Amino acid sequence: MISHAVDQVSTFAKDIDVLILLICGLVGFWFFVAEGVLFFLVFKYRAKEGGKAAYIDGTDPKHTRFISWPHRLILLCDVVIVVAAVRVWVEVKQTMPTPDQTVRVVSQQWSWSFQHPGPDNKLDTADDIKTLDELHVVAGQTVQFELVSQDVIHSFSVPVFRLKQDAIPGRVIKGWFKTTQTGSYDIQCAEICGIGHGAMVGTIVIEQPERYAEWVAGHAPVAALATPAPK
Amino acid sequence: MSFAKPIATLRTSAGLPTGRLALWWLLASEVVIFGGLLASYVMQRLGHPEWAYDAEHTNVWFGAGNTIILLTSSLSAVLAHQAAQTGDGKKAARYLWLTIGGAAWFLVNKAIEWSGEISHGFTITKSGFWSFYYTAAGLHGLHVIAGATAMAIVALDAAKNKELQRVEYVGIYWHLVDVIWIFLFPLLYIAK
Amino acid sequence: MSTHAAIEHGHAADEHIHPPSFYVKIWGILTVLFAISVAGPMLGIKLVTILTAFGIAIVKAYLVCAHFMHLNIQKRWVVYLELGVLAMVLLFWFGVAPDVMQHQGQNWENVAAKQAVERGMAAHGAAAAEHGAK
Amino acid sequence: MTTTTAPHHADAPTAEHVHDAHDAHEQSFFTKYLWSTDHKVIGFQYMITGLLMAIIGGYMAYGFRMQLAWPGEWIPGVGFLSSGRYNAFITTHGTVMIFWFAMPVLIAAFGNWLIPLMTGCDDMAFPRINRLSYQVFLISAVVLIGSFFVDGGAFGGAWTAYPPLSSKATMNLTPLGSTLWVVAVALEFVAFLLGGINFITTAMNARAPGMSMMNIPIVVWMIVVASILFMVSVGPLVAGAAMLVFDQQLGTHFFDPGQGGDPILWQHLFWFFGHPEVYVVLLPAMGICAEIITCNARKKFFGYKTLIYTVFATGIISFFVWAHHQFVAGIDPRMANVFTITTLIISIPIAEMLFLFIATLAGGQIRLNVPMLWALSFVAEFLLGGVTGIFLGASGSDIYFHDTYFVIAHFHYTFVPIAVIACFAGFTHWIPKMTGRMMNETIGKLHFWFTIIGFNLVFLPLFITGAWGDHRRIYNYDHFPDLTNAAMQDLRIASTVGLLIMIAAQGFFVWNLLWTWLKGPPAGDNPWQATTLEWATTSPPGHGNFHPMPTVYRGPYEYSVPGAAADFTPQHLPPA
Repeated sequence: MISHAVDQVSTFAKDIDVLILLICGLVGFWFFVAEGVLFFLVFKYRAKEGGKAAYIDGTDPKHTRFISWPHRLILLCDVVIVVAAVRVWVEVKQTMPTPDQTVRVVSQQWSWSFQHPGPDNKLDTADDIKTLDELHVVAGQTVQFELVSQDVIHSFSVPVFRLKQDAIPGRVIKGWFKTTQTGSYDIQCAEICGIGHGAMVGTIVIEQPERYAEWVAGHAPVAALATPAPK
Repeated sequence: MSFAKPIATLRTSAGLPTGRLALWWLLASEVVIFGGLLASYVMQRLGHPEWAYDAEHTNVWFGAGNTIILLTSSLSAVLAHQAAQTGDGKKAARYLWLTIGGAAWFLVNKAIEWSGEISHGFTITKSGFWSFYYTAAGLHGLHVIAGATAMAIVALDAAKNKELQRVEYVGIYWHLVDVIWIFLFPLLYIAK
Repeated sequence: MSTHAAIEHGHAADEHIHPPSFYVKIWGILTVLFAISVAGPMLGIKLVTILTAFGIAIVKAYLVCAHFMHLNIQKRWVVYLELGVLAMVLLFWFGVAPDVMQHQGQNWENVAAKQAVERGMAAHGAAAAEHGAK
Repeated sequence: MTTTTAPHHADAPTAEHVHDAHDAHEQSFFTKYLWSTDHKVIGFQYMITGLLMAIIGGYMAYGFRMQLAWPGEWIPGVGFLSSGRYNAFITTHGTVMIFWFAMPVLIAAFGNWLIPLMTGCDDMAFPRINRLSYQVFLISAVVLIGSFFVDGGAFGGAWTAYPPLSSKATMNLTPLGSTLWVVAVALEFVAFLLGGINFITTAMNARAPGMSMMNIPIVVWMIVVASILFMVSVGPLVAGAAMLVFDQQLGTHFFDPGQGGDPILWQHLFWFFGHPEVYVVLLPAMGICAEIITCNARKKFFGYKTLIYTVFATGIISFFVWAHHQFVAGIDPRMANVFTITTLIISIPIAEMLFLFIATLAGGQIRLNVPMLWALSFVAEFLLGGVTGIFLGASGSDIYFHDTYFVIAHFHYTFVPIAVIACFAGFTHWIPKMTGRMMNETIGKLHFWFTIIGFNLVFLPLFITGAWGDHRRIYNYDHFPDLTNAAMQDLRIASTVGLLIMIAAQGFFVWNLLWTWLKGPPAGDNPWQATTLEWATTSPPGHGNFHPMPTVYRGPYEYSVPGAAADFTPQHLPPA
């Protein structure tokens, strides 16, 4: 349903889509049952000439079972949804697989800057590649990101990954994703951050290892110059 | 224009006078306002051990003096209530004015204390502790002023033996102001 | 109506009148407690300070609420109302403390707060050392 | 005080006798309509102010929906919408619709009209505090509107006002607007705290003789529980508002991470209030619909006591779910699991309530008049709003849906039924009582159908754009390559067209009001043949409401009692 319009590019995108479908099925069922019963009752019991309504106070088990049984079933559905949702949540937000690469994502009004580990694959070394509004990662690799903000709250959202995490000034928040295919996609800011919020967009470029290596080789020594140094 | 009380005010379906009923709800809303502020303060304070150094600069003797003033003014407020119960409006009014005197003394102390602290550079922006210190004590101070004003209005009526039930209500409100200070005192002054 | 009978009954219970000496006695206890809570910190033991300061604050608040506000002879549900409201404050505290009181958690770290603590401790530590040397 | 007692007072209790004769004063226009302490007048004041504010909120919606459908174009009546103005529009739209439209209309206006009338007393317990509450409310509205005309313009940090964006003028660029916004909201809180205490006290203490707890009409219960929820949840945010204003104007650092503050603290303060707030407006709306559905189905409410207990349960659980608004907002991920569970638990009492509404219809004689259409559509539309909430309450799927248009569609499917549909339901049901004139059924049905069609056309497409990744609060999607495609733009345009239909449909409402004013037929005391106490007095009720004061003998929904002559048995009718 969602994958129709938005690609699934991370390993957990599928899990989130499945969860959404599961919820869709469960709540959709109850929605249509409830609407169906509502419209049926309105039609069946519309006022008729000389008719008299029943006198039911809703305490007789003969009547209340029509409510209590759906109720127990809803509770069951809730349990299923909680279990499914928590499983996905734990996978996306609470586990931290060993990363192939660590990047730093810095948000500020109103742009993204990224710190790539560079040829030595370590952050905070001299060969780090800093870029503005463009994040390069290797397809199929597990990437850990450290999310920070320079000023106000932003949100690192990559719809194709089904990933979203707010960046809080003063905090370092870690997360991960593992890409499944190449391409270039939007990174959007999903938390209002001032007048430029509507234009705060970045691009994530997912490349084959060779292309990525080329990009690293092309940018490593001189890339520092291209960085606007947002201090 | 004289104001005729509607029947609604005089009914007591819940079993206690309408004024006192409303007062308990008012107190409930005050409890969450101060509760929210103090909960925020306590969790920040526990997370920031360095605030203890700021707290050292508070003057325990001012805090202690104000505590005893409020405790005593609570006594005179409850004595005013007692006098009102026995129907002695004049005595109730006298006790209320005594309580208002306590409130005024409290505020004067506060003013001296604060101006001293501010002149030493401990302003509201100095650190997180001082921000909470001035905000919490300031909010409490506003309640002192509000309570004293209400007591003055009630005392004027009570002296004429009118609306004596209100003596109790302002008293209860005043005790709340006292209780809040009972917690503010250790939170802001003693815990270091 | 039975409710009306209950009202009359409730009224009678509220209108209990204590002599002034009763209130003065409560005030006396409050003053003694207050003195202890001020004296507690002078021992310089942190645990004693916390216990005397906050333990006594709770006792004092109880005395004021019960005897000055007359919550002890008020309708029961009034007490439950105020306690329930207080419980909501506690709920707020426990819901928020994991994020605000803690400076570190699963996959996140409040670097700014940690720095503020360090800065503050260092600055005051230096000041305290100076103070001690004098 | 004069004691001109009319003869029909004879059987009223003597203690209450002396006091219900203040209609003897001659009143000027000022004391009668503007400085009145009469609950009905104050109810009208709240209703009119709320509807005027809704026009402002609707104008904002018109402005930003037009911008989204045709980005960068000149908008008739608005002009060009820059990103700063766009942010101010969405912020004000959200704030106004919740605090200055939903709350004053559903709680204050209906609370003022209905509580004294339905509980059988002559006014609120504290009429002057009631008047003060409205005056504070009016000032708060003026302050909010005023923020559009100060230097820098109105606040544009969304209705959640997350700091540091809201606390630092260098970041939000609205140095005065943001403070005025906080002050306005805080004043509004004060107004509703005053009003809420009044509602609670009146309903608890001023009930007619014989009206036990379980004889109180559902809507009164709902407004009282809503007022309690509001009172308990708003406290921390009142303190938070003071802290935010100090951060803005005095330079404190409560929410400034650089100096030991914490922006997350505000989020918690806000949502600790913000989530119960949903139920604060939901409950009165459900109460209004419960009254209308029982009356027009000619049936007793199915499981009155169950409903009341369910309301209590909802109220309590609503305090335990707030952080589901913050799943991806930087809270500890472990906490999210707790809040997912509590959030899904709250679906149980809400589902129970809706089931009870539906069950009430079974076996009835349903009259599909205008109020009933609105009330039924409330249930039908709210169901969709309710079930889509599950996607957002479940932490796993919220990662994707958070802050997308899916959220917008979801909460508008709750808030529009609450604030618009239930408001019109209550309005059309009780306006005959409040004015003494019937509204026009045909115009009313036209108004109903066009509003409902417009409403669904606005928000159904937004579920889809949200699922396809549209983020909220973005003034122009042209900047986002993934979101710039013709299909999504068509959906955005459809949504805007829906809004235009919905706005145009309100012309029917204005027409109906004029029609009612000019040639509405007299309503009579009880046009709907309802059982609750407000229908026992004249339409409109005179000063003092009841002559004599009523006594209650039975529950509020004794419709179609077997053996009774009529199909309704009013509460105040002495047993044969």
